[in-house]
Amino acid sequence: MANLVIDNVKKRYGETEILKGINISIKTGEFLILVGPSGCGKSTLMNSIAGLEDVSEGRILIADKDVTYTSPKDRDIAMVFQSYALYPNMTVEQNISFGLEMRKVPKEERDVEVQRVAELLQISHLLDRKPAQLSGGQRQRVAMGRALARRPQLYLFDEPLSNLDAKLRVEMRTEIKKLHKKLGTTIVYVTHDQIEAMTLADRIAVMKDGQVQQLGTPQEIYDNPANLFVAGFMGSPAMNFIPANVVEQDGTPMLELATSTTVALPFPKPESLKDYVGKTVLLGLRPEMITEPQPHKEGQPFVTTTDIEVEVTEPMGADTMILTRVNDAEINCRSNPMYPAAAGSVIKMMFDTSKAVVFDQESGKRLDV
Amino acid sequence: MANLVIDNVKKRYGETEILKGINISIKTGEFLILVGPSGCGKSTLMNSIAGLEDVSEGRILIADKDVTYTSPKDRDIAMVFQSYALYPNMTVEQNISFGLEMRKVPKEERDVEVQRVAELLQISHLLDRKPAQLSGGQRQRVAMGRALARRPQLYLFDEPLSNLDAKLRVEMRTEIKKLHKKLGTTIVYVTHDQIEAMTLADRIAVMKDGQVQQLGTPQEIYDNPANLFVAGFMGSPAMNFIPANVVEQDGTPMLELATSTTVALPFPKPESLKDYVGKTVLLGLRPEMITEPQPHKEGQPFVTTTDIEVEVTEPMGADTMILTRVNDAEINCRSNPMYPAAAGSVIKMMFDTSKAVVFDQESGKRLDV
Amino acid sequence: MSNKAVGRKTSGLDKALRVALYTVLIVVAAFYLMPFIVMLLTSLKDVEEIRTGTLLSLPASLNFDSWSKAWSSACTGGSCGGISPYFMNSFQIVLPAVAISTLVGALNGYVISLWKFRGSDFFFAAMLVGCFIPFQVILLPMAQTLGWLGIANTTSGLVFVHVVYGIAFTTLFFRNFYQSIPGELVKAARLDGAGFFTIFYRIILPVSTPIIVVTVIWQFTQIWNDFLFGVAFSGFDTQPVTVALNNLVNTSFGGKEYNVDMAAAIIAALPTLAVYVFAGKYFVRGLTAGAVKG
Amino acid sequence: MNTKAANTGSGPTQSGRPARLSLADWMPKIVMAPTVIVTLVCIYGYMIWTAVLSFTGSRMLPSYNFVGFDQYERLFNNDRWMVALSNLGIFGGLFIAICLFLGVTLAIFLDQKIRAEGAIRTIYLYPMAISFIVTGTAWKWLLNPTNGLEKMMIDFGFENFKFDWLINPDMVIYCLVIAAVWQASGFVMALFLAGLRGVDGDLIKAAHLDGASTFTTYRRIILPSLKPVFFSALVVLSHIAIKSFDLVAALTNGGPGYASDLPANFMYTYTFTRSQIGLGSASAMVMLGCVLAILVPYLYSELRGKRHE
Amino acid sequence: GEVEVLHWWTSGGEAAAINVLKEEMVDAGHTWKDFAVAGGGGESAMTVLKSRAISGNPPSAAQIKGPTIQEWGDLGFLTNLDDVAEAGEWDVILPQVVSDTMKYDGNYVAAPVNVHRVNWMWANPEVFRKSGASIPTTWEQFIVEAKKIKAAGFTPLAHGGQNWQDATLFEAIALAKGAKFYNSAFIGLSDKTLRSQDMIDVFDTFKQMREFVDPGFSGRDWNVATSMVINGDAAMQIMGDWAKGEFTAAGKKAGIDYVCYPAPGTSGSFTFNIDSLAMFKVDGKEKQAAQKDLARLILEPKFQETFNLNKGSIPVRLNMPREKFDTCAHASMDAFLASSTTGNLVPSMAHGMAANSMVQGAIFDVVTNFFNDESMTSKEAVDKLARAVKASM
Ligand SMILES: Nc1ncnc2c1ncn2[C@@H]1O[C@H](COP(=O)(O)OP(=O)(O)OP(=O)(O)O)[C@@H](O)[C@H]1O
Ligand SMILES: Nc1ncnc2c1ncn2[C@@H]1O[C@H](COP(=O)(O)OP(=O)(O)OP(=O)(O)O)[C@@H](O)[C@H]1O
Ligand SMILES: [Mg+2]
Ligand SMILES: [Mg+2]
Repeated sequence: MANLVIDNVKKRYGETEILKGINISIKTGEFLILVGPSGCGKSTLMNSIAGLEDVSEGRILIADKDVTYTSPKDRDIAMVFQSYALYPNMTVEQNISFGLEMRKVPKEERDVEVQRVAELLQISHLLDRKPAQLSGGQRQRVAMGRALARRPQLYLFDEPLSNLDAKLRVEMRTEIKKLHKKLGTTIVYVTHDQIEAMTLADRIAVMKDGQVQQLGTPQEIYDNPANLFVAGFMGSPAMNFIPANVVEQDGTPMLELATSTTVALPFPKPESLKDYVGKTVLLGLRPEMITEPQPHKEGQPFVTTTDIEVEVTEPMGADTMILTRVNDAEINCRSNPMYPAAAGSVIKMMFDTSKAVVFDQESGKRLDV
Repeated sequence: MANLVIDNVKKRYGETEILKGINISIKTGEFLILVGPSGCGKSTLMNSIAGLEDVSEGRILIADKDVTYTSPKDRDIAMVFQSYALYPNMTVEQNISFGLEMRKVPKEERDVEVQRVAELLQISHLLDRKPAQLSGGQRQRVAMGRALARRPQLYLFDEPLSNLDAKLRVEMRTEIKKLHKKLGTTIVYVTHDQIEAMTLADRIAVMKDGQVQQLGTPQEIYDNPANLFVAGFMGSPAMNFIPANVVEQDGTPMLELATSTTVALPFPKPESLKDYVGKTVLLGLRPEMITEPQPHKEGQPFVTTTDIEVEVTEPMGADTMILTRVNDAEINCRSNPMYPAAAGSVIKMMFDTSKAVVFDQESGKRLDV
Repeated sequence: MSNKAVGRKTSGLDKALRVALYTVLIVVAAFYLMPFIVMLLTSLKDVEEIRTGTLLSLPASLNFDSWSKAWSSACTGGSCGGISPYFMNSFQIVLPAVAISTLVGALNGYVISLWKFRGSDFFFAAMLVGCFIPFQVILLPMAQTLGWLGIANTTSGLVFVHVVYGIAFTTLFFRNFYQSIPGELVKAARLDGAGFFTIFYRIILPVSTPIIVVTVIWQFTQIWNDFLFGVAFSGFDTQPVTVALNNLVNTSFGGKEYNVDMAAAIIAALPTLAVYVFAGKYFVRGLTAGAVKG
Repeated sequence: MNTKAANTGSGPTQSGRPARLSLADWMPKIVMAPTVIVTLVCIYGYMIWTAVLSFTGSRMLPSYNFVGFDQYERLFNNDRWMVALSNLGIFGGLFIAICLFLGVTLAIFLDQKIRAEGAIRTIYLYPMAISFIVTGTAWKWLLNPTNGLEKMMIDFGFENFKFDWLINPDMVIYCLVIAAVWQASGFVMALFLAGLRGVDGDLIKAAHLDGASTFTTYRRIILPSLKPVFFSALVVLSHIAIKSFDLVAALTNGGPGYASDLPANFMYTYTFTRSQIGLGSASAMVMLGCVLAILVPYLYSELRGKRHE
Repeated sequence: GEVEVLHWWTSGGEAAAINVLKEEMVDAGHTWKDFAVAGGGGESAMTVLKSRAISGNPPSAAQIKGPTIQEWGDLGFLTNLDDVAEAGEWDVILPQVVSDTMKYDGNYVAAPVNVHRVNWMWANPEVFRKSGASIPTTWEQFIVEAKKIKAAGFTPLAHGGQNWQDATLFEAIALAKGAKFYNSAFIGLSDKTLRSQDMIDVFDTFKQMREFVDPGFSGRDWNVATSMVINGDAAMQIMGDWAKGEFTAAGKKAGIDYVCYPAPGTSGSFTFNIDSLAMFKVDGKEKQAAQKDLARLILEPKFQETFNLNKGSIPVRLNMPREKFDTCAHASMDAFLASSTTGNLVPSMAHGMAANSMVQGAIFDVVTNFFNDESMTSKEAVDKLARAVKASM
């Protein structure tokens, strides 16, 4: 267990700078989740932490020791590779116990450990197989098992559950959470699964193009995105961005919305809109804040009900997404599957702006901070 | 474009039977999604359809022609491999255009096609790279591009989006949907993403242990699972299974629930419970059917409000999951993030049994069909 | 992955192709075998038959006299022990030389492809140039070097020479094979705490069998059949079997005993042939299958 | 593009790194060290030594009376050398091309799940095992116009069959090619077979699905990924071509006349038989120069291209 | 002490001969290390010798002959045998030509083993009889007779297309022009002689021989050619007296099954080829003693007799008992004695006795190439020869 400091780390491949000065510091026992669009440099950062890639500039500190030039095996890190990197010549069992063997753990202890991990990952029946004889998800679990068998200072997980089915993924997620609770090991974890990010992380780092856009708790990131990119990236379905004119009503700046009718929406921090009266800003509103009218919200502040025209509906099991157009922007609304919303019909929807955010249209900068 | 008939296909590796007689038939232009737990045989089935693995028994028909013994290249299929299988010595561009070249598409057309696909997949800037220089998600998109560049009779996609970020995944999903609409090609698609499954599929086949458990439209599968397995497998978070005694109230069988208090829940098809009075059945109730009290549902049939004790809460952005114990089973409830629910407190929750299902505890068979 | 890949093909065309394939293979095999058949037949004939018969005529009777003569009683120069006494010499040279050069080559290849350091590629290129130095020019300086080292005309000296001029090839083979091993494997093992040699021994060597086979075939053959170094750097009691064979072939007692020559040649080749047959089993497929995704 | 980038890929060291390195970090270099030393001394040292000798009038044993470029002048005034050099061109080119072609073809054929693969493989490989000291005799017989193949074919009834390359100064070099191909192509086959067996099965599947025929799959997918194997084979073959000494000595001994002489034989003869070490060294240097002129650009392009490509 | 002897006497008669020496050495209480390297007229053996010398580990004795002894002497590798020579009165028992070759700087450094006569012609009388030809004594006659033989369906001249065999034939033809011409051409290397009309004639005659060999001659070993004579496939072979070993081994009797004549036009001349063992400087008293014993034993009459009987050559010692030798050997001995006084005793160019190896090689190249190149004229050949010889001096 150790803290981790990534100090202005840069990484170049030839001319191209892949990491452009990453600064992250994690406390001992913290669970950090890295998210970001494909190709933004997450795996590269993980590799740099592990010492598998040289960093071109900057320092990495683990447990307050500068390990920038320490060889990987002395960093005491366990990692799940995005590409698995299983030892093809070893059985599943050997793959899992190899790391322990290298750390001179006695045979009996290793066996116990392998059994434990294999059960946890539900691969006990595969212990004698070679990687080539496994399915994709099974391979991924072996990769996972290899890391979990060890007790390092730091775990690095690079999309460890991406090829598992939903059910298994939930189970694994729970196991990881338990493990983290029990051992308190510092963990850095890359995932594309929003739910994984939200439920596992102590803090989330949102990356883009080799830079950290925002670093904060899941709730901060979700409710208080630092900029347009973070706002749009986190949350699934994504936040709706509606270009809206700022109009002044009774001295308070409001946001004008044209659906079937035109309404002005109130905004919790109207003062931040002062300078924009008469101009257009981007209003960020998550789909779950545009729902069928909910009686218990009725009358709350910042809740506005208006008509919209349904363009498409998308049933998703627990909810149905309703697509519509507001201020010429396509937006997603989330409704109860039983709320009648035929494509083409005009229905009532409730806009809840209590958690809305606004951005400058050009710069993408958040206005209401 | 063609229909696809999988007729009692079996596949053995040595002693182990991996596919135990699969029967699926898909109409021309249909979009079939295969789901199932890791290692259940999805990839094996895909490989068999493509002709990359010999089937041990059974027949495969494409466009009404028996192709069981036809070589892969004559089946006119494009496939995205779960393991990508990119040609390492070719650039991204060459990887994508290779299939076209093989089909003797002239150079200019190929170039146009590669451009189109690359733009669609947002990899235009990577065309000159070799696979080794790509990130995981970029590789996956190239694998995807290789299939999309072609216009085969049948597309096979084996977890084509698993390594992409949520935003990109939504975009890709939309593109696939558009493509399917436009071309009307028959598609078989493996995914672990429930939303993908629900939104893309014309029909879903749920597999387990080399057998098809249920084949039906997404809504059928979601609302009307054929058995305990399907019910538990589809939906995320998973359906709650609550062992409940069947008691008779006013001549109607009801399901008894012990939370903080004990209540009896009504059931839409009480007649199916007749034989079970006095016994215990498994009540299946999706998390979104156990919510904070929603005024607009109040008074509807099959809606019951009762107290529960919150064990843990899990904020997930749009919703918060509340874990509690009912009839000694741990269950998930879904509530609005703003509904106050501190761990350890007792709160009111609303159980909506209008879509509940019941299963035999031993056999897992659905009772209410 | 299983390689049963492409289905049971039963179409006529496929069948025809298959027949053609076998035909080609067999015809080519016949071409390869021809000199051997000539040698074998000759070794079984007696001198008179060789003189009178044609190349491919069958021997009148199976006659293994020449074989036993070649093995144990043919004379070369002052000694008449056949080529058998020299077998041991050859083995004493070949076994250590093959083992050392293969091991060193494997390690070098491993470093050059998976543990690159500044200059390692350049050095590799420089080393390859070494493959093209004609062995004849190094005879004299090498003799001098061996003299300095005090191992001139000894078995160790010969082993040294063969190792020195073998590692360029062994390194080349291994390096080029290791190019296709996913680098992630090494990364994973380093994180698991394995050191340089452990990774080599536990991860890399087990997937190297095909190339080990090729390297051993090459080195074994080269060293076993080497004449130039063998004759120039051996002592009178460490001469390898090729020197004996050469003496035997160039020795005649009124009319060449071709049958004995041929028998000796075949006998001398038996260890190498044994290596081919034995090693052939390890031409296996897909040792790295399932290692990485992508 | 970006080939340089991949370069920095897996290496643990790079410039600008502080000096505190553990033993483990030095391991790769330590392991390479003996090879480096040996290469420097026994290849480059001797090469330089040879270069120095080529500027001396050394005769039976090395001496250091420098004579400038005299030896080179003599060399290029020597008919036999010119013949040997052009022979090397013909022989080397044909030999390498045919061996590569045969090796690849046979390896691919053998890779088709052939029933008696082991036996056939050994048959292709065995010529390597038998020393040319004796095989030379067998080949001499076979190629001999009076009692070899020609006679056999005539006996079979092909009255007009004529095959007298061995005694025809213009054709004898092709006899060398035949025998050399016979001897070395099996090893090239083995080299490729080992390479083929290392190719990821999924790639082949992907290619089949893309509509590639087996032939195209080999040509476009498998063989390109065997580039390193080509490289190995080429080096080995060039090496054999250059030092084809035994072959010439056993089969033709340079004859008829010196029509089938190769530089290796020339050099050996002059250095050892004729006690003209200076001239022999000069010829060795020219030989090396020719090879390097062809090889270095190839080496460069080959080594620049990097892993996984 | 022990002696290590590097030699290339590996064929039947030679091996048996060397065993005699070996036994005598063993009887004298020494150890014999036999380092035999066969092939190529000692090319490989010379390579080995150089490599061993340069590594500082030369053998005690090595088979070296002719001018090469001087080259090794120049390099200071050879030991002084004067005390043995004095005790054995070598100066007395050896003819001058022989003892000169064995000395470097006036000191004996090598012990001679035998003398070969190279200008022999071996013939199968049966073939001559069948084709109605008679044994030629001049090259003109040879051509006439050879044509008859060829017409009768035999190969007139058994020959192997190796450069030293070509040279053997060539020097025999040259010798027919007289010893003076021969010496001037191959020892004096006189440009004038090399370019003379006589030389052109020699080449002309030589070229004609091409017609009389069979098509399969290329690269053939000399003993294979000899067996053609033995078997009655061919009529004649021009080869040194070592060919006799082949006849003997095949159970043929001189004068009956085969006959030996001097090569046409050279009956009064003798082309010699002397084998000798040169002694190298070695460390250790015992080794040196053994080495001296070896030198002594080589010139003992007993060894000389046995060895030469086996090898087909004649002893280097004068006045040896000759009853055990056959008629060909007798003829050889007589010619040796006679020619040494007339100046017709000449060193063999083809066997490296006349010129150093470089010149010899240059001559070989021209001769062998001429023989195989149908388009080259004798004029061109002569010019080439003169230039090649000049370049190699
Ligand atoms: N070569 C083999 N030998 C033996 N068993 C194998 C082999 N290949 C695959 N299997 C087994 O077959 C089963 C089905 O594999 P398959 O790859 O089809 O699973 P899958 O449904 O695609 O799983 P995933 O979702 O994890 O990719 C797995 O249990 C796997 O372990
Ligand atoms: N060897 C290389 N040469 C050049 N560029 C490279 C190389 N390896 C990776 N890259 C680039 O570096 C960037 C970051 O790659 P990285 O693997 O870190 O992405 P990632 O964030 O993990 O993406 P993903 O979510 O798709 O796995 C990518 O744009 C990739 O194309
Ligand atoms: Mg990544
Ligand atoms: Mg799969």
